[in-house]
Amino acid sequence: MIKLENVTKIYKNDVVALREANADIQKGEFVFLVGPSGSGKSTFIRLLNHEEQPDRGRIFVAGKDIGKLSHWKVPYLRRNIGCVFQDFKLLPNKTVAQNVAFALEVIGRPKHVVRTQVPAILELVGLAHKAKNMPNELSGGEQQRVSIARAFVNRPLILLADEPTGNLDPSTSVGIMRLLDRINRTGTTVVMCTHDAGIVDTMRRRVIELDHGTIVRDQDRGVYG
Amino acid sequence: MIKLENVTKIYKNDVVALREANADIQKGEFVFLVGPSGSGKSTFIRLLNHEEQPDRGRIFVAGKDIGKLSHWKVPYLRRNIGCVFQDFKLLPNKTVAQNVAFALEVIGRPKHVVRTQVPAILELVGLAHKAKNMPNELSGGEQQRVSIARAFVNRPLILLADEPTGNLDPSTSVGIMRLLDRINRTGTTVVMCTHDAGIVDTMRRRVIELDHGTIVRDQDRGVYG
Amino acid sequence: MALKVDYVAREVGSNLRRNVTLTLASVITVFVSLALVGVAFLTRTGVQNATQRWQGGVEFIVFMQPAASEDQISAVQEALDESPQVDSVDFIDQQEAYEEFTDLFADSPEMIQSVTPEILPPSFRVEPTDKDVDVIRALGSEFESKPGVKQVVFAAEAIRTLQDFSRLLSLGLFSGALVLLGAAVLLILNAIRMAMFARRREIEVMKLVGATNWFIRVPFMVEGLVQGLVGALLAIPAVIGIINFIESKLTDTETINLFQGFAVHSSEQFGVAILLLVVGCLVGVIGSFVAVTRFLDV
Amino acid sequence: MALKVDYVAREVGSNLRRNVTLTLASVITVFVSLALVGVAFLTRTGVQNATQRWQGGVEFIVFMQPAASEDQISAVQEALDESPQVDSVDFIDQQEAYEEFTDLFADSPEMIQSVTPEILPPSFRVEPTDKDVDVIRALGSEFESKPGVKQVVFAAEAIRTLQDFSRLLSLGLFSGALVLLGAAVLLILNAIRMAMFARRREIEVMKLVGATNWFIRVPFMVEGLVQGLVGALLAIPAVIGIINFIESKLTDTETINLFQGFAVHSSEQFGVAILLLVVGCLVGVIGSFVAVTRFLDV
Ligand SMILES: Nc1ncnc2c1ncn2[C@@H]1O[C@H](COP(=O)(O)OP(=O)(O)OP(=O)(O)O)[C@@H](O)[C@H]1O
Ligand SMILES: Nc1ncnc2c1ncn2[C@@H]1O[C@H](COP(=O)(O)OP(=O)(O)OP(=O)(O)O)[C@@H](O)[C@H]1O
Ligand SMILES: [Mg+2]
Ligand SMILES: [Mg+2]
Repeated sequence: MIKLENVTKIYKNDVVALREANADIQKGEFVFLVGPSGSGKSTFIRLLNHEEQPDRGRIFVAGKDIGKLSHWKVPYLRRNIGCVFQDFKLLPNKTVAQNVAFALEVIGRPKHVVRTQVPAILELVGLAHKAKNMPNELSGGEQQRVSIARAFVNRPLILLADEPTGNLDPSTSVGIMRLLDRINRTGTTVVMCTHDAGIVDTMRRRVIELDHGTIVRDQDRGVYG
Repeated sequence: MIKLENVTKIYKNDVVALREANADIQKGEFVFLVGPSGSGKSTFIRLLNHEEQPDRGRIFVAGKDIGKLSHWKVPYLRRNIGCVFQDFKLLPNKTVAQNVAFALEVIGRPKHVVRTQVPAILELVGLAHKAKNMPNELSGGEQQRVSIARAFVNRPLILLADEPTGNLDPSTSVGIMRLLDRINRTGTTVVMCTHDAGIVDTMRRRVIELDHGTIVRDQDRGVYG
Repeated sequence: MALKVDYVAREVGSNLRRNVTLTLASVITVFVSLALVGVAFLTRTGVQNATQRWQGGVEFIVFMQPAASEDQISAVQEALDESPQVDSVDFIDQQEAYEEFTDLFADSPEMIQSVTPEILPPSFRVEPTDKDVDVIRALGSEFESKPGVKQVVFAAEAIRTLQDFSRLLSLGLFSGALVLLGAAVLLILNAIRMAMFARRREIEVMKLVGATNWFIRVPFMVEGLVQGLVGALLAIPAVIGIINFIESKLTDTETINLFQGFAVHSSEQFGVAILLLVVGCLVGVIGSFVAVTRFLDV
Repeated sequence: MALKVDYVAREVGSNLRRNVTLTLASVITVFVSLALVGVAFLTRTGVQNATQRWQGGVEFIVFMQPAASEDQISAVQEALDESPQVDSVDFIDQQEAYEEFTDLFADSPEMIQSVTPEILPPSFRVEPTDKDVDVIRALGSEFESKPGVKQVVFAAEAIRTLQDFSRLLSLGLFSGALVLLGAAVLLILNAIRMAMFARRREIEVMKLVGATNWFIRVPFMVEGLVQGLVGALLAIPAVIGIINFIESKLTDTETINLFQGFAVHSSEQFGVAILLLVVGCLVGVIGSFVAVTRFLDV
C-alpha cells in the first residue's frame, strides 16, 4: 500500500528531515511512527500526502509512484488518504459540521449522505453538541477530534494521523484509539505518529522509530522505546 | 498569588466553561490542572491572563482584582505572567529568536540583555540551531518549545502553561518538566494544564481537577486521576 | 468534479457573511472605482451632447457679386441643391441682406443711410450634411470658382474655436474615463489579491483535504462576481445621481448658457450602467481566478 | 513604554519585506489614487493658466457720438483715467475707426466707399482692473450717461462664453480632483484596513504577550507612513510625466490653439507634489492607527 524507496527529504538550511528512508507498509497494517521531537515523523506523513516532495528516492501509494503524479491528480490521491494534522488545519470560517462535511463534499457525495454521515461521525468523537460551533470556539482537544472526524468521514483507504491524541486526556485517547483500531480492522491502513508510550505499549503494533531523520527501528508488535 | 472567588465563565451557546470555581494558589506553588477534554482548563488559564473575562465572581492576581483593571493596565499584568499557549501563538512573521526576543522587547529590556538571554533560553529548550528559522519551518514539538522559551525568558512571577508537553516525546517532556521545576524553585508560581498522567504522578504536586467546568478535586501532592 | 450549485451557493453566501471586512473592502473598492469611471464617461457624453448644437452651426456662406446675373445665381442654386453633401440651402437676396444689415447696425443710422440694397451681395447660407471642417472647406471651395461668386466665407472663427474646445474637452474626459477605468481595474484586482492573501491558509487547507483546484476556485470566483456585481449596482445609482445633479446645476445657472444643452439620454446612462456591470463582474471573476490560482500551488 | 527607535525601524523593515503582497497592494493603491488626484489638480491649474488670457480680453467700449466735441471726449478720457477700476484705456479716433472698418470690409469696396471717417464714432477701449462681469457692467454703465457718449458696448458674447467655459471647466476639474482625493483617501484606508485584517492574529498575539497598544501601533503606523510615502513618491513623477505629456500634446496641436497657453508652472507642480506627499503620509499613518486600534481590543 505504501512503499518508500531510499527517500531523502532535505529542507532549506540543509535540515535533513528524512535520510534514505525505506519502508514497506502493507494494506491493512497499523503502524506507529515514534521518535523524538523533530525526528521527521510529520515529514514522513507530509511526503505520503504529497504535501512535500522528496529530494531523492521514490514513494509509492496504492501502487502508484506519487512523484510522477501530474499536478491535477494530487487531489484524487488525497481523497484516498484521510489525514489528521498535528496542527488540526480546520477551516476557520466553517462550523464543526461544515468542516467535516467539506471532506465529503470534496469527493462529491450526495447531500443525503452528508446529512447522515456527519452527525454520526461527530457523535463517535463525542462532539455532537458542538456541531454548530466555529473551530475557534473549541477547546484544543475538541479541535483535534474534529480533525480526526474529518479524516475518518469519507472512509479513506489510508489514514495518516499525526499525534491524534496529543491534546486529549487519557480516557478520550483510549476512545480514539479504539476507533482507529476499528477502522483498521475494516481494512484501512493506518500510520500514526505518537509520543504516547502507553498507547504504543498497549496496542503492540508495528513500530517505526525515527531519529534525526533516520529509521533506527522497524519492529512488528513493538513497544514505544 | 492567584485567587478565584466563585468564578463562572459562560461562553455563548450557554456553554458553562467554569462554574463557581474557587481556588487559592500561593506564591511559589506548582499546580497541575487536569481534567478531560473540554472541561475548562484552558478557560481557567485564559481568565488569569485577562484573555477572557469572568461572567461572575472575582479573580485576584498578585493581590489585584483583575476584573477592576483598567484597559491600559492589562499589558502590565501580562508582563508578570508568562504563558505557554496550547496553540503556541507564535508570531508567524518573526524568526524563532525574534519571537522569544519580542517578550523581552515588550518590557523594554536593553539590547544587550536580549542578545544574551535569547540564545541562552533557546539552548535550554534545545533549539539553538533553529534560532533563525520561521515558526512554519518547525516541527510541532519545536514550536511548542519556542512558546515555552518565550514564556520563560523574562522570568515572570507567574507561569501559565497550557499542555506544554502535548507535542513532545517523553524524554523531551522530562527535560521541560525539569526546567519548570527549576523555575518553580526560584519562586515562580506555576499553573500547568496537562493530560500526561505520568508527569503528574511523578511530580506529586498540587492537582486541581476540573470536570465540565466544576472543580471536582483540589489535592496537595496529588496524582492524575 | 461534482461541483454542485447548492454547494457553491452555500459556500459563497457564508463566506460573504463571515468575511465581512474583506467583503466590505472589496465592494467599496469596486463601488468607488466604478463610480468614478461612470461619472467620467457620462460627463463626457453630456458635454458632447451639449456641444452638439455648435456642430450644427457649422456652415458656409457663398457671397455672390452684387451684380451677379440671375442665371449665375440660379446656376449656383442648382449646383448646391444637387450636391449630395449639402443638407439645406438658404438664399438671402439683396433685400434680405439689407434688412439684416439694418438690424445689425440699428444703432448707427449713419451707416444704414450710407448703404443701399444694391451694393450688398446676395448670398447662399449652406448647411452641409457632413460637419467635418475639412470636408466643408473642400465643398465650399468648389463654389468659389463658379461664375458670379464673389467669395465663400466659412463659419466664424469663434464657432470653430468652440468646436475645437468641445472636441478637446470630450477627448480629455474620455481619456480621463479610460484612465480611471484602468485604475479601477487595477485597484479592484489589488483588493481581491489582498482578500485572497488573507485567506491563503484556508485555500491551503482545502487543497490538503483533497479539493480540486476548480472546486476551490469556483466559489471564490462567484464570490468575486457577487462583490463586483454589488459594487457595480451601488455605483450605478451613485453615477446617475451625480450626473443628474451636475445636469441640474448646469442647466440652472443663468450666466452659463453654454452647457444648457448638457443632457445625458437615458439610453446613454443605460450604456454606461451596462459597462460598469460588465467591468465589475469580469474584474471580480477574473481577478478572483488569478488571485486564487496564486495560492493553489501548494 | 520604552519604544526604541531601533526596535521600530527593525520591525517596520522586516514587516515591509515579509508581507510583500500586502506592502505592494497598499503602495499600489496609494500610488494609483494619488496619481489620479495629482493629474486632476494639475490639469485644472493648466486649464486655468491657459484661459487666463481670455480674462484679459474682458473689456468694454465707450462709443462717443461722431459729433462729440473735443471737451466731451477729453472729459470722458479724464474720467476713465482717474477711475481706479480702469486698468488701461485705448482711444480710437475717427480716423483709426475708419481704418479698422476698411480692414474689416476690405472685400466690399462698395461698403467702404459708402463710409467716411466722419460718420464713424470715435471710441475708448477700456480694460478694467476687476474682471468680474458684474463689476464691469456697473462701471461701464456709469459712462453711458456722460454727455457726448452714444453707447457703451460690452465684450462680445463669444468672449463671455469662453470665460464662462473656462471657469466651468476649471470648477469641474477642481471638483473632480476633490472627488478623486476623497476616493483616494477612502481606497487607501480600505487597503490598510484589509492589510490589518490579514494580520489581526499577529496583533492579538502581541497583546497576549504583554505589548502595550502603542508598542504594537507605532510600528504599524510607521509602516503606513512608509507605504504612503512610497506611494506618493511614485505618484509624483507619474503625475509630472503625464502633465508634461498633456502639455506637449496640447501645445503641439495646430488646429487647437485654444490651449496653447496650457502650462503648469513648476511652483504649481511643487505644490501638488507636497499635497500628494502630505495626503499619502497622513492617510497612511492615521489609517494604520485606526485600523490597528480596531484589532487591539482583544
Ligand atoms: N470561544 C468560545 N466560545 C464558545 N465556547 C467555547 C469557547 N472556548 C471554549 N469553549 C467551550 O468551553 C469549554 C471549555 O473549553 P476549554 O478550552 O477551557 O477546555 P479544556 O479543558 O482546555 O479542553 P482541552 O483539554 O481539550 O484543551 C469547551 O466545551 C469549549 O467548547
Ligand atoms: N518547512 C520547513 N522548513 C525547514 N525545516 C523544516 C520544515 N519543516 C520541518 N522542518 C525541520 O525538519 C525536521 C523534522 O520535522 P518534523 O516536523 O518532521 O518533525 P516531527 O518528528 O514531526 O517532530 P514533532 O514530534 O516535534 O512534531 C525538524 O528539525 C524541523 O525543524
Ligand atoms: Mg510533527
Ligand atoms: Mg485546552
